[in-house]
Amino acid sequence: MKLMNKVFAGLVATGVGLATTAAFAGDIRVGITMRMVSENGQAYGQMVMDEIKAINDAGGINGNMIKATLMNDECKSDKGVANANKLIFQENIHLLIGSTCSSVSLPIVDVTAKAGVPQMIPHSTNAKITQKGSEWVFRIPVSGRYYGGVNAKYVGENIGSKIAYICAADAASVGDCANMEKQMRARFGVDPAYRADVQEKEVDFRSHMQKIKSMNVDGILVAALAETMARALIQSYEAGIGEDVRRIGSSSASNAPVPKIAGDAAKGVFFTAAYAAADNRPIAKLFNEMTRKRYGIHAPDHDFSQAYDLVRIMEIALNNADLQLEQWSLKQDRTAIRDAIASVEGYEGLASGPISFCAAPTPQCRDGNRTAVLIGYTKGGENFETEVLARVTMEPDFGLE
Amino acid sequence: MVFLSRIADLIDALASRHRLLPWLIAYVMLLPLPFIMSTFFNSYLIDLANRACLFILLAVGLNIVKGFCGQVTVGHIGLYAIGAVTSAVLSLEPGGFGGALGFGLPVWVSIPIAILVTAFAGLIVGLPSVRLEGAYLALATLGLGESVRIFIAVTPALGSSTGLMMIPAPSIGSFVFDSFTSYYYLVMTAALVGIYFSFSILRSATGRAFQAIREDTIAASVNGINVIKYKLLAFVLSAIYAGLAGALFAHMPPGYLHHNNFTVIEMVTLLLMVVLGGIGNVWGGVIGAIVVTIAYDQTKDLVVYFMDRPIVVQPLVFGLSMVLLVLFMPRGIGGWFEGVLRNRRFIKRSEEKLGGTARNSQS
Amino acid sequence: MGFDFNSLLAFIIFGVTIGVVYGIVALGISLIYSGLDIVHFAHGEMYMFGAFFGLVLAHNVGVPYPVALIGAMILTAILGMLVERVFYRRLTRAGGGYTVAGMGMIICGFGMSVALVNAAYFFFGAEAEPFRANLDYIPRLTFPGDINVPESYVLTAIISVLLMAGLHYFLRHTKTGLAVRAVAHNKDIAYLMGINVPLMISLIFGLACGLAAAAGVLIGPMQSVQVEMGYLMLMKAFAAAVVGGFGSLPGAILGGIMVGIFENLGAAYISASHKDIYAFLLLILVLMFRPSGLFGVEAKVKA
Amino acid sequence: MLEIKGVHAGYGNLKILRGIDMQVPSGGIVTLLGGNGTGKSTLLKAISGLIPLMEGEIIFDGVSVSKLKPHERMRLGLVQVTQAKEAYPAMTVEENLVLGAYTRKDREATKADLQKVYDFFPVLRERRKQLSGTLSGGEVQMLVIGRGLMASPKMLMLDEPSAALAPKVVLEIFANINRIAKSGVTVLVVEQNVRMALILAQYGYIIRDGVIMMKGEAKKLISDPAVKESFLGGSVSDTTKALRN
Amino acid sequence: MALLETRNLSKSFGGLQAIDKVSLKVEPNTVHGLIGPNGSGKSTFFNLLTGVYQPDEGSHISFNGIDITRSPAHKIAELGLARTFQLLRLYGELSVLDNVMVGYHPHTKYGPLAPLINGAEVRRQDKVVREEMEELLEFIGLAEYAEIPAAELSGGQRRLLALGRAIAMRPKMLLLDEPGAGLSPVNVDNLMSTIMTLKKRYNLTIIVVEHILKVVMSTCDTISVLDHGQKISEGAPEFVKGDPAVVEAYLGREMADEDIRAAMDA
Repeated sequence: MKLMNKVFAGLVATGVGLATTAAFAGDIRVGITMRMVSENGQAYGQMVMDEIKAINDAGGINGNMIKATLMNDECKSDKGVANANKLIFQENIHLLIGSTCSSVSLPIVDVTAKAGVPQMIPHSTNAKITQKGSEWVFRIPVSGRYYGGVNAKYVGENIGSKIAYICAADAASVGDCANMEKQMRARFGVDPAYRADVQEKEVDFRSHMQKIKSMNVDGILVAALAETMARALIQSYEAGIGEDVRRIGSSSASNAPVPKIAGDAAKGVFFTAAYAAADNRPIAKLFNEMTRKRYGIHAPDHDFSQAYDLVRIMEIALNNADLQLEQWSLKQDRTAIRDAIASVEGYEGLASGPISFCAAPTPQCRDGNRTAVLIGYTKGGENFETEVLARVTMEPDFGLE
Repeated sequence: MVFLSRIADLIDALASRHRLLPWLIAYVMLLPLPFIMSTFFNSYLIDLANRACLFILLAVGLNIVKGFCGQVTVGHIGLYAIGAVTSAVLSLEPGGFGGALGFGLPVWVSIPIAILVTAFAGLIVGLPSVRLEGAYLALATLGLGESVRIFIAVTPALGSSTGLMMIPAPSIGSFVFDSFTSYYYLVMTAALVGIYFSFSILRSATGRAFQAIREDTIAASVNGINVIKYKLLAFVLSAIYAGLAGALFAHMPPGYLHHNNFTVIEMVTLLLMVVLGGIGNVWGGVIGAIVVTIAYDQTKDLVVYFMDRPIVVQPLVFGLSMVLLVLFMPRGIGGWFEGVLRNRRFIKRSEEKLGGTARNSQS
Repeated sequence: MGFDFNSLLAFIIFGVTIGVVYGIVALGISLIYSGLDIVHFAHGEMYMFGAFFGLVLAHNVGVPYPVALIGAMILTAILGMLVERVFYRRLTRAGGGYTVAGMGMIICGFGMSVALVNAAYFFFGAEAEPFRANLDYIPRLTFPGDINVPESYVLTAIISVLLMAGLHYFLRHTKTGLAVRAVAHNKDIAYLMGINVPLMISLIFGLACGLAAAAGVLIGPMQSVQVEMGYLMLMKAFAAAVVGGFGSLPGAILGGIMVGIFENLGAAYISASHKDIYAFLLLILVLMFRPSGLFGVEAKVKA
Repeated sequence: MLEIKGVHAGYGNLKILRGIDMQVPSGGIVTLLGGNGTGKSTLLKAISGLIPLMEGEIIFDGVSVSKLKPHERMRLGLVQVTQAKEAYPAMTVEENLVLGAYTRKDREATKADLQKVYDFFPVLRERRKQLSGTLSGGEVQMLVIGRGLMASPKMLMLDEPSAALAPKVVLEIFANINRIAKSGVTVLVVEQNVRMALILAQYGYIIRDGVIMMKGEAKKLISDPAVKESFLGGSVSDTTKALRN
Repeated sequence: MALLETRNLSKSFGGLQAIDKVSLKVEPNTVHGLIGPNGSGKSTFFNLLTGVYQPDEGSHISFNGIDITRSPAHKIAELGLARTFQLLRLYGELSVLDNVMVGYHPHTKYGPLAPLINGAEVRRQDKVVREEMEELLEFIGLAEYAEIPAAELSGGQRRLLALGRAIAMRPKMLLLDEPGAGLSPVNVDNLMSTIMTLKKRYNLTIIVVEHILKVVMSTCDTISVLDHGQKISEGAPEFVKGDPAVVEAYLGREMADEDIRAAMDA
């Protein structure tokens, strides 16, 4: 009893103590908040930290070290906002990286806009993030509004227009579904042959598959997070829907768990993403090799490539920015970094196409990556293989009303 | 111990002047907190204090139904969600940015309506308590709370997976409560008033009726307490607290709500606060809320490497501490606190009686 | 959507096949409740651990699927007994005897659930893992109306029936089973009968956790195995246990099947995105209007 | 057979027994008398081990059993028959009886004992497939006694066998207890029915407020006016006399 | 007019007829004894009177001229029918003072939400009640334990507190369920004198269930005897004492000790 009291008193004391650690001058402080509970989430976080360490080891940015602080937001908006506040007001960061979940990035956009801190989005595709009109937000991944268009175009031209939709209730998939539906209607004038809104972590799709089976559709769009999508794919075969009906994935199909869990059911699935491991460019091959070795994964998905690109763009911007890095210059430095990121143009990294930003706080300027790759699985399982079907660059204001 | 006693004596002395005096002094003492924090530490701590205040409201409210009245409810977070979402939806602009429902009411109107709606929801959550108790009640309320969350999660009008965003902050004239400091005055006042009312209830016939129901339902009914009425009242009162906390959470900048802020994990956190503070003890809930909020904040970047895998240990520690608390400190910090005060009162009374002719009791 | 009997039949069959799994988990919850008066809020985690034990045995050790099933049941049973011995027993003894449910037990159960999930992160990681089992020796059923029931579901149904029959035989026709029932009804008298009550309590807990593990291993090949899989199953199993009558063992299975059918029909004919709510809805309706459950005999509802 | 030395016991902080000394000699019947809430059930629980001792010692058959668990004490032959309402209502009569022999490993002898119990209480044989919840009060009392016998006890402790039974049935039950004692089992009967118990037993103890108030040979106790004086839960005629004195 | 009257009061649990058509009248300002062997239905009878159990069809209970057959327990309590429990059922965690203040609850003049709306009035009234209750505690001799949780009292003190809690309800009628159980003879005498004083002081009508016949015989004006749920005798103590039906219920056939012994040996 007494002991417990002491323990808690100690906890409180340490809390206050930690809170007083003052930020010191001379470092470029970067705060990262992401979902650290999944294995991939941890790997991205690890990679961002590793890449920053590599920059530091190579002498830093103009001689200044980058001090990165990583926090877990568990993909929960209240925790993400608390992280952002803590990083901004306690750690006095110059730049915020986060978050991996759209539902966390959305509120953080308002936080950074108000506090005047540049924010780089590593992996959130929800189109609304950049539509809020914040001067401070920069999206590295491809916005969901582009994906829908690319998917619709390819599907309508190559597969057919009678498509069944299975849409899970997570933020990204809902957007993917809606965008695809909108584009199919706009381009080909068709409505979904069947549409099922299922729960975010649905496990049983058999009744939907049974219905779809009797409809003779041309293709099935499964928009869901990786594990959920994998289950749906397996169950579509179990229900007896033949291979001639194409399975279309949402952008999460790029994540490794899909082929790993779905196994043979992943074969023939195609989807749009921002990076293909089957990319033949030397830089891509090097990157594949690097992630394979460092993080023990079979092939990096687009989350990895986007995180990598993010660090590179950050490096370019920081190098270009005129930073004072004194206690008094925080506000000025943040603005300088923002402007430096906004002036990055035509960055050719791992991503599908060049990434460019501009100064206006509009989606056209801040959705820097507009090139989606159409990727198909040729083999499922742990050692999955992919092929690049096409590469499409969209107009900046595509998908905006 | 002696120190505690001194403070208690001091408070008694103040209260004998005027009963609101200690509260006013507490309020005045809390007023400069944001300035102290932002001057000597950093302004993030104000944000932390704001969240702690919301949790104080929640914990104190939960204590009414759980601590005073002894009804095992696991659906409190659902009420919090109802309060938050109702107020948000009412105050959002119609056809606004998020694609959610909106009525464009002023915040000062939407908050009271949200509290009323939550109170009504509390009545519904409380209904099973008329027939059920213990584990059955826990299951029923858990079901209701989770249903609320899932319902929000799948209904686009209530935000569904994208969440409700750009919820306006409260404002008076041109002054907007959108900074940490201004919001602090809002939530701190709410929390302090909440604590005060919680004490008012506890120290009235209503509070005694609640506790009698907790201790022995049958004896309570035979003592003339309308058990059903008071049980429902406890649920409604705690729902009012939850509704207020929820509404204040919704309008707190950046004004964003997502259904995963209301999961069972949050409910468990709330339980931990109440247990740590001591069930049935008002200050216990307050202490629990503060301690857990700070501990949670300070341990969130604690990572341990296990088999070359970075592991966020906080949830594990948190779960274990909950189990250990129940096992080894079931009355929590507040229980210990209460014991000290009670001894003090007993000693005081005995001293007064010393030499008196109190008839000795039997056996 | 048009209505036809074939698809209705299909939905019912799907409901039954998933429902039996709910039923097995509910069976364990019911067993613990009737035996120890504990509502075990960490039972979903036992199910999850069971699935992972099975996965490790089948993939990493390489034993055949049925062996993995039995192995996982034994390992999880041991884990369950450990948890009961180290934690729950302390709490129950403090209340005098083995029966003090109430708040402490519920909070302890939740805390245990959180702790176990996060302990599982340490060992198994957060990623979903596929559970591949060679089930070629199981027939694949095809019902009229072109309804396929894959091997894994057939196997689940068979094993569930076997487990239930086994449990029934154990409880009704063996001396130890008799002792378990005696302990479930009244610990003090069981003590006076010379029954080693603490041992029996461990046995009850072990049995219940073993059943949960069986459900985990069975559901592995149908879905993937993931650390967070326990919570939702727990909710469904609670619903099943309550619908069937808390503490009633055949009721648990029937309740599971009812929940399975109910939520499948709801998903098919009302709205698929509200699927999880249907189970809760059933749970709440049953609790409000018939707290003793649809098949239950006795429920601990106040007079 | 059973020796209780200075036993203090209770629940939690509440001490109910305050120094009990008692002997039950081998063979024969001893009765423990007391009203509601005097501590006699607590004493029984302490003897059978359901509650721990705070102080004192219990020696059974020459062995100190103070630290043993209830099931271990039972294996030594110290068997308590619970109150009639504590049969297992959801089990059949035969299952109840088999449960009584739970600790025994000798199957053949157990089976023989089952028949013996049925011979002893023929009504139980008639109802062996019935759930015990459907039996009448007297039958349940026979069932729990039979269940106690199934353990092949050296000593049998009975907790209020006359409770809530019609006078005629009580007589029958007591006659059976007498027969059991004659077959060589030591019997301790805890009772509120003073007169009947003192007629049945050879020796009596009277407990009040957690201490033994009075003890002595049953024949002497039954005619002792002090018993009638002090024992206020007696029969009407006893009390009437007490009032007239 | 009788203060309390039951007609054909019945209650069965499953197949067991716990109370079987009991009709009873209790006159004001009397002490009415209720006796009977263990399990004869005395406690069930109290539970029916106070609304803890609902009686079966055809039963009728009226109190002070008001039909309370189906009234909920709290309504009955508000009408002025208070009781104690055999197992006391004190509010263990609450202080002694709070226990009696809960007893006062039916007479609380402010509504349940008043603490939120009109705190001053609540405090003013509570102060009055508290003083009154402290006086009561003083009277039953528990004043110095006022702040102690009820669970920490000794057995005898708890019995007094249970009594105090019932008295705090300002009842017209008090039902005492085995008030003397577990007390030593001296304490029983004390308790009875306390009860009689209370009766005079608060002008009470009392029904007492008691095992200790001495208590019943010496204090009651009328005694009713229950056996197997039926009323088998009623009247003045002297009459009941001599009623053969009562003797039968308690003793079985009038048999000599020797005959019983012979029957046991058979």
